[in-house]
Amino acid sequence: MLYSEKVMDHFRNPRNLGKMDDADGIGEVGNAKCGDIMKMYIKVKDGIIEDVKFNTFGCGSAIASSSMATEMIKGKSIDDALELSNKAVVEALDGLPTHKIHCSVLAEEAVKAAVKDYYDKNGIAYDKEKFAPGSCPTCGE
Amino acid sequence: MLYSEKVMDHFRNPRNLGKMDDADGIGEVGNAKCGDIMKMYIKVKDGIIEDVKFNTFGCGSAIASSSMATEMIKGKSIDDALELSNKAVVEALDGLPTHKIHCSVLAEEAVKAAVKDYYDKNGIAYDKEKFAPGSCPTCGE
Amino acid sequence: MYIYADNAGTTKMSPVAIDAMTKCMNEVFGNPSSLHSTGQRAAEVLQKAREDVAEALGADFNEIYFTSGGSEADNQAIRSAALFGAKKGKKHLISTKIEHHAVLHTLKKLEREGFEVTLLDVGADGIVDPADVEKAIREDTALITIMYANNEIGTLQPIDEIAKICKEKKVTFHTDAVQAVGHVPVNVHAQNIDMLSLSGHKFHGPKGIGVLYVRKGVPLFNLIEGGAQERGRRAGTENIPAIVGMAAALKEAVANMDENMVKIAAMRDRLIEGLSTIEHSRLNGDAKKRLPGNVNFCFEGIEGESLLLLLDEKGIEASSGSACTSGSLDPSHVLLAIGLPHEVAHGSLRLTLCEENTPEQIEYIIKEVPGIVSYLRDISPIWEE
Amino acid sequence: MYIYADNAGTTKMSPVAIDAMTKCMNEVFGNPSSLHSTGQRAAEVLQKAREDVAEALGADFNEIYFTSGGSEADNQAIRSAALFGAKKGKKHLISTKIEHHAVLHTLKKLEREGFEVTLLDVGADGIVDPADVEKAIREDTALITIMYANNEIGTLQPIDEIAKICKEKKVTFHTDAVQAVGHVPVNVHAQNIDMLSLSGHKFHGPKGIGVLYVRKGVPLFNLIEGGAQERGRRAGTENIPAIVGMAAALKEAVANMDENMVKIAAMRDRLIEGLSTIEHSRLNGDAKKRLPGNVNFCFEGIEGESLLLLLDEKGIEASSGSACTSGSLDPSHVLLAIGLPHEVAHGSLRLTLCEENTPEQIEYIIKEVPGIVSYLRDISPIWEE
Ligand SMILES: Cc1ncc(COP(=O)(O)O)c(C=O)c1O
Ligand SMILES: Cc1ncc(COP(=O)(O)O)c(C=O)c1O
Ligand code: FES
Ligand code: FES
Repeated sequence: MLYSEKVMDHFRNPRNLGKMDDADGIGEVGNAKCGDIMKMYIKVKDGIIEDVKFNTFGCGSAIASSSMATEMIKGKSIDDALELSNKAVVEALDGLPTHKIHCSVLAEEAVKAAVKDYYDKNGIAYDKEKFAPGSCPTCGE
Repeated sequence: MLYSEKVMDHFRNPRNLGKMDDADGIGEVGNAKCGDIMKMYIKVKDGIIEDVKFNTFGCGSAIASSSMATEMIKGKSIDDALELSNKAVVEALDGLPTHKIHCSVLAEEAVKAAVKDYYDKNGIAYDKEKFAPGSCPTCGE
Repeated sequence: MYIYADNAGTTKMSPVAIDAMTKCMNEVFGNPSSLHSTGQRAAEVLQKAREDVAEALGADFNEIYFTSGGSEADNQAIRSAALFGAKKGKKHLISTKIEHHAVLHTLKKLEREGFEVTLLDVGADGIVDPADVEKAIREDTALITIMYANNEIGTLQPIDEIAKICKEKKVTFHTDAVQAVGHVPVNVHAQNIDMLSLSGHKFHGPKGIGVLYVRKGVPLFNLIEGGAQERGRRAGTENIPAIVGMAAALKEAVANMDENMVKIAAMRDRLIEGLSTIEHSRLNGDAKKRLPGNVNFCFEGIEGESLLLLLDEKGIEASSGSACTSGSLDPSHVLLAIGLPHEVAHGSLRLTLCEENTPEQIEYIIKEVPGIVSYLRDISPIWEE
Repeated sequence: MYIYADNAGTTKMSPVAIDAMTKCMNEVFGNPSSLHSTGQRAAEVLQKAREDVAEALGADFNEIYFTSGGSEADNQAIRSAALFGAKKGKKHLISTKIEHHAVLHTLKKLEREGFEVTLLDVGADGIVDPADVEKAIREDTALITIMYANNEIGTLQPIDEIAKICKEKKVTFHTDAVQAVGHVPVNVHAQNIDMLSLSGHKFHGPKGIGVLYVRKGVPLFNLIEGGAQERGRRAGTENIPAIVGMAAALKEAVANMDENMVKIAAMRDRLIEGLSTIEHSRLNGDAKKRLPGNVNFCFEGIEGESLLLLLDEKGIEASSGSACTSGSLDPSHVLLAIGLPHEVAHGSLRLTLCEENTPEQIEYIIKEVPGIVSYLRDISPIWEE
């Protein structure tokens, strides 16, 4: 198989799928031209990500990566969420084909974008470094 | 099959094979470097080729061509023998593969060489034109 | 239900082809260049297959060169014509934007080697205009290579008209007919085709075997040097079992073509009708001038791969873009060439049918696709009704 | 009695290989580039075969490129190394006079394209001297390509020593191991081989399939452009059944190699002994440093083809020179290279054995050959006792 069982499981049964009307932060990354867009919603309380939802336009691994990423940050502190690397997502998914690594990068970026949006909305200062757009190893964007 | 039934028959059971001790004319053509040598012996009486023998070092079609050529000139007049073309030999053999046509050329030349030798030995004048060495279509020699 | 609808990707070998090939592997193992009986038996079988293939194409047997497949045939044909053109100072090549990569990448490489390449546009219907071909021809045009039928959207190109133009203008004409042979009528002599490529596995024959037809008098350059096989133009011990298997499959395909075309086209048209009811969908490529088995749709707001994976879960095997580029992230160059925006081109679905498919399968596909499309639109952040 | 003794020409497929291949044709017809289950099943099977082949060669699986055979692999390896050499201003290539035409003709073509080629002599034993290789290396040497085992006279070349020299001098080393793989031990990593060609049909596998091994880090240029198969280095839908058949045959050959080598070499040595009793005969190539199955003799005063045809009548299938040049009139370049005069070189007989041959067959050959040789000498005008 192209994808691991884990990937297929998250693709078939995405966790935390959907929109969120009262989100504290919303992040959208990727672009339709590339064929992948992820939109992530977070609900934050006392520095903890209480709830998270996502919508994804993209390939199987893009959907699985966003699903996995939401699982990995749900219930975690914002600081922990910011530590989430694409590598961790790939590992949690039992690997991704080389040309699909960019999907995990997108997932990492979607999380950061949602947090950034939460910070911006709440006037919280943050270290810009931490939000430097990770570049896609595949398309360099 | 590479060769026609006729070729295989003449290869397996060459007609007029052997040497001739009291030949009136002997012709040898080809060269060992090329991989084909034919030696033809004729016995002539009253302008008629009464008997003919050959020895050949060469491939299957060389042996078959010489065998067929001897059959075609045996009992014929010398003039008829000089008319024997490589094409006639090829036809009589039901064809030869393209790259084996040179074997039939050798057979034609062997006949001519034997006749020439007979003329020379008997001081008979002849038209040199008729004995111009036919060139091998394969190696140009 | 299990439905294989990726026959443009590859086909299942027909029992006739498998039998011919297995028999050959067991009984005709000789090297046809060998003089002994086993070798000569192989040579006979090879010659028979060559004659069968020639007959199926309307060619002479000595115009048939066996290759390892469609890609090699394309490479050899194009390189060869370019090289012989260059010898006469002709370094201009004409093709289209919708060719297979075996053609496009070969042209790209020749471009880097100093050739000039004109890639013609096609219309929104996926068909090249013969008038554009004619206009593109220059004094120094060495070759025109235009595919017979497109592998993604199935459109049939106006080969007869293009070939006639080439003949008049004395430009060598090659056609990649990998998707056409065995599916629609092809007659190289009647159609004035100078060179043609085909591949065994596209018409229920074996993989790893193909043909380059080269009209008598058109010079041919070797891509693979070595032994004197294929009249000195393609080295390598002849793959007799595959050649025999391909010849058997081709013979069968041509014998059943009329019947199959009608049957398959009827399924195709029903499938097009059924999928057209999905909103914001569009059929790619001309509805009529297309291969009998080709259906290619775009569904806005979704991405092809996830659609394929979900269809696969339902037992429907299809493709998106061509199989050999499925490793890539770029949307299909063919869909871009017919004018689709990138984001729409990502959402393509190719269903390619053969005579083994059934009307029941078609109805099943029509029933399943809408739900999956709508689920994917639901979870898509860019889709708003 | 029927004896097939032309195993260097081609081999009969083993039942194991035929089964693997037939099973694959029936069950694994998918295109491994396709995303659906049928395609992914094919991708798995392909990967497994790649790993099996890699293991048999002592390589990593991602160093294995499947090609259409030995000729293509040779062409690609040599062209590739030449091209990458030229980019760095290195346009000198080294090889030997006894290579297969797939190598020699590729080199000849490169010569016409501006490369300089040094073809090393071999000794009267048919073996190249590593010291000559070392001496021939220049600053601008891009590639050394020397065959592992010769296809006509079976001589094994000092590959380990040559590869070591290449490694020290940092010159890419390719070996055409078409006749060696499956017959004698080969380990590409341990032996420092940068590139290696092999062909499936020489070890009871299928025809039309081969391998180019390329060590990690050695750049590879495409001979056939198109789809992204074989990590983008060899286009064309993968020939899975043949790949699987080849992998099965190779595995089998390697597993039985020790046993087969002893058994076959014993028959070889008995055959050499028996034929040596014929007057004015000579064994071509070193008596010991040769493939276990190769016997090659010259008989003065006779021509090879007629000998073969008469042997065939007796049920003995052999060859003279290599199969693929049997259409030609020139005597073997290999026999000329070991110093035979033209007229002697014409009288060669190659008997190549495999594990299917039996001692009884060997005795039969030994019994039949002398009579045929003496008949042909009798009818030869150039033979005088
Ligand atoms: C030494 C050698 N190299 C290359 C080849 C070519 O292999 P193939 O015929 O599979 O292309 C052969 C056999 O024909 C060979 O013996
Ligand atoms: C139009 C077209 N040309 C060329 C090819 C290449 O054929 P093959 O994969 O047999 O080399 C294909 C199929 O893959 C094709 O669809
Ligand atoms: S984000 Fe889609 S390819 Fe890089
Ligand atoms: S005479 Fe022998 S090749 Fe011409």
